[in-house]
Amino acid sequence: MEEALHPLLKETGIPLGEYQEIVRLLGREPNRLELYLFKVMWSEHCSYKNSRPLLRLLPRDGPAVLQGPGENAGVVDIGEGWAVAFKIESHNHPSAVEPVQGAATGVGGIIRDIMAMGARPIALLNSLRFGKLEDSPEGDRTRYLVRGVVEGIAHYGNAIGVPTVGGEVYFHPDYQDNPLVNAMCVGLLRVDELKKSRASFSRPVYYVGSKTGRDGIGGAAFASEELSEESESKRPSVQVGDPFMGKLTLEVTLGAIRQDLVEGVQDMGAAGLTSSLSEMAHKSGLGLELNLDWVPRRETGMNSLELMLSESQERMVLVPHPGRETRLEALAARWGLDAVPVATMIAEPVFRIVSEGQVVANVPTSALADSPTYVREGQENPATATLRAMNLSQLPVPQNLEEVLLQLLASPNLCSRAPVFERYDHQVGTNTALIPGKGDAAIVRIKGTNRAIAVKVDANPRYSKLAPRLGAQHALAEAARNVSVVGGRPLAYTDGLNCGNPETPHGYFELSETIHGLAEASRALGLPVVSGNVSLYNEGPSYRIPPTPMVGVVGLLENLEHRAELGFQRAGEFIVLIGNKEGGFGASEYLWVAHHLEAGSPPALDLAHEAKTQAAIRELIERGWVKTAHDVAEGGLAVALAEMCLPYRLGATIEIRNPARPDALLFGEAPSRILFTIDQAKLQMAVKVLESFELPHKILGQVGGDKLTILMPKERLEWSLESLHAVWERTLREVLP
Amino acid sequence: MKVAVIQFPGSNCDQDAVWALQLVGLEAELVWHTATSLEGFQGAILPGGFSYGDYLRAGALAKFSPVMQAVRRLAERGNPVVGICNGFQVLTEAGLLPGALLANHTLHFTCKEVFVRVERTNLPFTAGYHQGQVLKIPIAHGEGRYYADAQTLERLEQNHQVVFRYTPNPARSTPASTPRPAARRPGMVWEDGVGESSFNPNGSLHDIAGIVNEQGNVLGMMPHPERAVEGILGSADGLPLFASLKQALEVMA
Amino acid sequence: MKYHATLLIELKDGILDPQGRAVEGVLKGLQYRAENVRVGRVLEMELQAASESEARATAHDIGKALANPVMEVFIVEAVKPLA
Amino acid sequence: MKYHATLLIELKDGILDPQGRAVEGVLKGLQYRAENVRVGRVLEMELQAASESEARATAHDIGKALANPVMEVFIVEAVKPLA
Ligand SMILES: Nc1ncnc2c1ncn2[C@@H]1O[C@H](COP(=O)(O)OP(=O)(O)O)[C@@H](O)[C@H]1O
Ligand SMILES: [Mg+2]
Repeated sequence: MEEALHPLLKETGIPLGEYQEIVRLLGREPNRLELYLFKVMWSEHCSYKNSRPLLRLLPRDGPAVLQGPGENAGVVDIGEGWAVAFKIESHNHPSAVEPVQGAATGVGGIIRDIMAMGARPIALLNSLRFGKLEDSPEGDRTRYLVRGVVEGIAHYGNAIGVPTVGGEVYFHPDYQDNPLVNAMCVGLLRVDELKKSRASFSRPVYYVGSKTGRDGIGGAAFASEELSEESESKRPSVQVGDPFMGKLTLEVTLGAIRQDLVEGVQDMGAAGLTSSLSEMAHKSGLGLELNLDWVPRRETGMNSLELMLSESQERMVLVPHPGRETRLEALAARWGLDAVPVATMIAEPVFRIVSEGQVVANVPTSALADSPTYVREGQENPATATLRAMNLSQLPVPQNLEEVLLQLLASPNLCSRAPVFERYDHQVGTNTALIPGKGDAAIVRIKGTNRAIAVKVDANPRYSKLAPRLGAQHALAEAARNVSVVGGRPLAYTDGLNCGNPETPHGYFELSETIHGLAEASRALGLPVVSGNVSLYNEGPSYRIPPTPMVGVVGLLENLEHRAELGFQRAGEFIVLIGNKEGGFGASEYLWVAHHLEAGSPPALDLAHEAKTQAAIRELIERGWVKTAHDVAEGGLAVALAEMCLPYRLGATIEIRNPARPDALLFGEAPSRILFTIDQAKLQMAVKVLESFELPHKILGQVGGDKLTILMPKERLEWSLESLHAVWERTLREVLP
Repeated sequence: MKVAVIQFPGSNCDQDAVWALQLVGLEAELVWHTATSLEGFQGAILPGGFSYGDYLRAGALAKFSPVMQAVRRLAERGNPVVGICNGFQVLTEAGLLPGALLANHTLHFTCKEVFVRVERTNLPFTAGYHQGQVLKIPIAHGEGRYYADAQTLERLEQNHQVVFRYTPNPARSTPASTPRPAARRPGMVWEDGVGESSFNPNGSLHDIAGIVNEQGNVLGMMPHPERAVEGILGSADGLPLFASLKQALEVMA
Repeated sequence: MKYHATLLIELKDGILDPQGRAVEGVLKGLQYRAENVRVGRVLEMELQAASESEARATAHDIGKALANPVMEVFIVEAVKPLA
Repeated sequence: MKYHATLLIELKDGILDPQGRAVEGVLKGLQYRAENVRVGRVLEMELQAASESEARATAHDIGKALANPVMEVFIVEAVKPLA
């Protein structure tokens, strides 16, 4: 018996303990197909078996939340009968194997999650991590990946007609062997059109969209494995995205919802038919009988296993209201799509698969849904603790501070992102009121109202690498700060948690710390999580990525008139800093660029102070006084000022009279710092507002001229805007000409 | 007065065109690509997007849609027809406008603000502009390099069929930038300022961004005027195009 | 009968082919002595026809429909009966 | 000697070809009985080589360098000496 089992366990990679649990749940031995159903449904990607207990720590309730984690996407009320659905999703491993299609199908997948809620996608963002960019074989590989991933995102998003309004991209050697590609989508819906993955008894379940081929077979399981030599041989299963088909599927799905033809909607994502149908049945408290003979296929000779595991893209599950089946079929036919009933909802709570008149699988839906969970012992990597403890007070002050700013602006992590976002259609839909490069967050207006949403995704790998818990807090604080500085009130967030192998003590420690940190920041900032994604096993024999919690915050502007962008707009305005002038060196971009060190502790973060800082800048914007605001992030004050000069090529003169080290003043990093500009007439009133919030602040200088000039106790630093722009623009332009 | 906005499978700027038309007070209606008649419509817009995924070649498959016969008849009757971006590509593929749109010389999709000069104002689309006016309008395309053979180009220039031409950003004519040669060679591109690519974003011959047919009632353009109709979108320079269209339709009615 | 047809659609001579140039650049970087590289499209398809000459005629019509005469030419590269 | 080489780069069997499917849909709409339409790339180039077999070997190497092994296969369609 044990002998006979062995090959199947080996083939599926299911641990013996889990196998025994499956036998217990079924009351018998599973057949091969059934075992595979368990394999995909109990993979980390589908079951969150290592992260679920930790994720429960995250606050998920808030006054605006209409739908928290658990459905295809979270939904938040934005007033006047409107709501937004949003979620982030990873596609790291497919993008490492085939960057163009991996990224493209990542975008397609998150779009389908959003439309499954009944929402029309209105904005895409992405969060990308790559390795080294230097001239070297590694650099060549990075450039290949960057070009492919950007092309894939552009290919899908541009063609399907959803604007890519923002994102972020970081380069860090620890991502060399394991790039990260996460995509976020925001959709707009009427509150009363919110859909769920539900179906009632005896309803036919329709399959709509592309035909099924042998695409991405085993993808969900693949995504939960470490990359290895073996994944090379899995290459033939690469999924190809078809944005044209995606667009047709989108119109049919949303059309069916608008015309009230359907009671339930579900996308087919990872683990295709298996997860979409079994999860829908389980959530509905019913069972489902699937007849494989009815599944539209692209290739001949596909067996039951291949059909069940296929991850062919652009497929949806729609459940029509009684009597509206033919209208649904007609709608799909108009757009030239297959729409066929493939399953029926049954009372017995089982997932039953029939092929050629035979029952080929029959499994309780609860067994598939309720995977075992694991709580493990984590332990910090001692090397990280050593690095964090490094004393940085003896760093030499660089001779040429003007040169350091140029080096920072040329750094891959701080240089212009225009070469990336120019390849994305960021305006289709004519709602993008703040396009990439113009603000710390994107603004997308809601036609027919004065409202708009602001959205940004953020995560700092250095902070998280050196202090996972604090780093996660920073990620949420910074994403929310970016939303606040454009005038948006943060409502909720989605998180893409990319970490190492949870089965190792270091990997589990980082995952656990990251989630604890997020939970703390959530509570302190009053921000619930409404959706998210977990991508684990981003680790190999010789590497582990820094824990990377990509946090996507959505905020609301009740009056679109009152918004701010980051570029200086009017000469003569005063420049005010909220927060302290001096920053720290720990985990800073400056430390890396000027001293080639990655060490120390990320700056301390007082979350209550952070909340006040954000409230203050929002108040100044909402009163209509402030039209230019920018948070001071990586690279410190000098980089933030330079960034403000560049959009409209308007300079500034700044005075920093402070006895601290000049490099700490110019390039040190600290949270809760915001620069804004204001007209002289409003200056005193603004100062009063800041005093009422009891926030440190300082008038630093004035906007004007075609130079950035910083006067310090001992130095007079000056840069022409041309020289700043030239270095800032060049680095990524060389990668994406 | 009703304008048809043609919806091909894969069109994605159709709603944006409707929005822009409605902003100037025109009635707009989506017309599915299988329609065989445009009865009751005074004008038509072929919107941007990726008709048929832009597979094979942008616009190559959409030209076979039944509605194109109706668009042709509308154009032959002298009614205004505008193709924006993908719509321009479809119009050239269908032979309603001369020339063709090839892959950008950069070989990639580009979305950004560009500047175009209005070369002709006695048209139903441009009466609201003044000659030589420079407009700030976004582009978003991967296949926008206008190409035609030498005779066609010469005829276009002689007949004043070039309506919009890419031009440098007037605000950036810093002393540092070199003066441009007066004589233009077809297909030539110039560097515009520090670290920026040329003002011609795709390598179009004669810097062509938009043309009309000989009769002056069929316009094709790569930039998106419907994305420049409100201050919050960064520019309202496209609005006069729709307002001109409205006026022309009122005169025709 | 079923026939397999191969159609090539290529840019006319003299029309700038940036993709061809980019490929040529890559090949030169790899030390290949390749020149005048041109990139076009190939379409493979199965055609139902009574005879090889009918299949060839159909392939020709399809090439005519799909190529843009302003800048492209097409060639019916091969038409073969399918086993 | 100079040789003219034609290389076809096509998607592997079983890999979804969205272009081919869209073209097939349109051809069907035009009443052509075309099936299994696949769209690939064709590369034409001139190669410097001592012999035809050397040119063919070079074309083969180039195909290997340019095709994406994850999704594509290549065929050296023709190698002919240039007049
Ligand atoms: N991968 C990307 N996709 C789209 N937009 C991006 C991407 N990366 C950066 N951006 C945009 O570029 C601008 C600058 O990005 P970044 O330097 O990451 O901002 P910040 O310093 O506020 O985190 C923002 O508008 C951002 O949304
Ligand atoms: Mg930021």
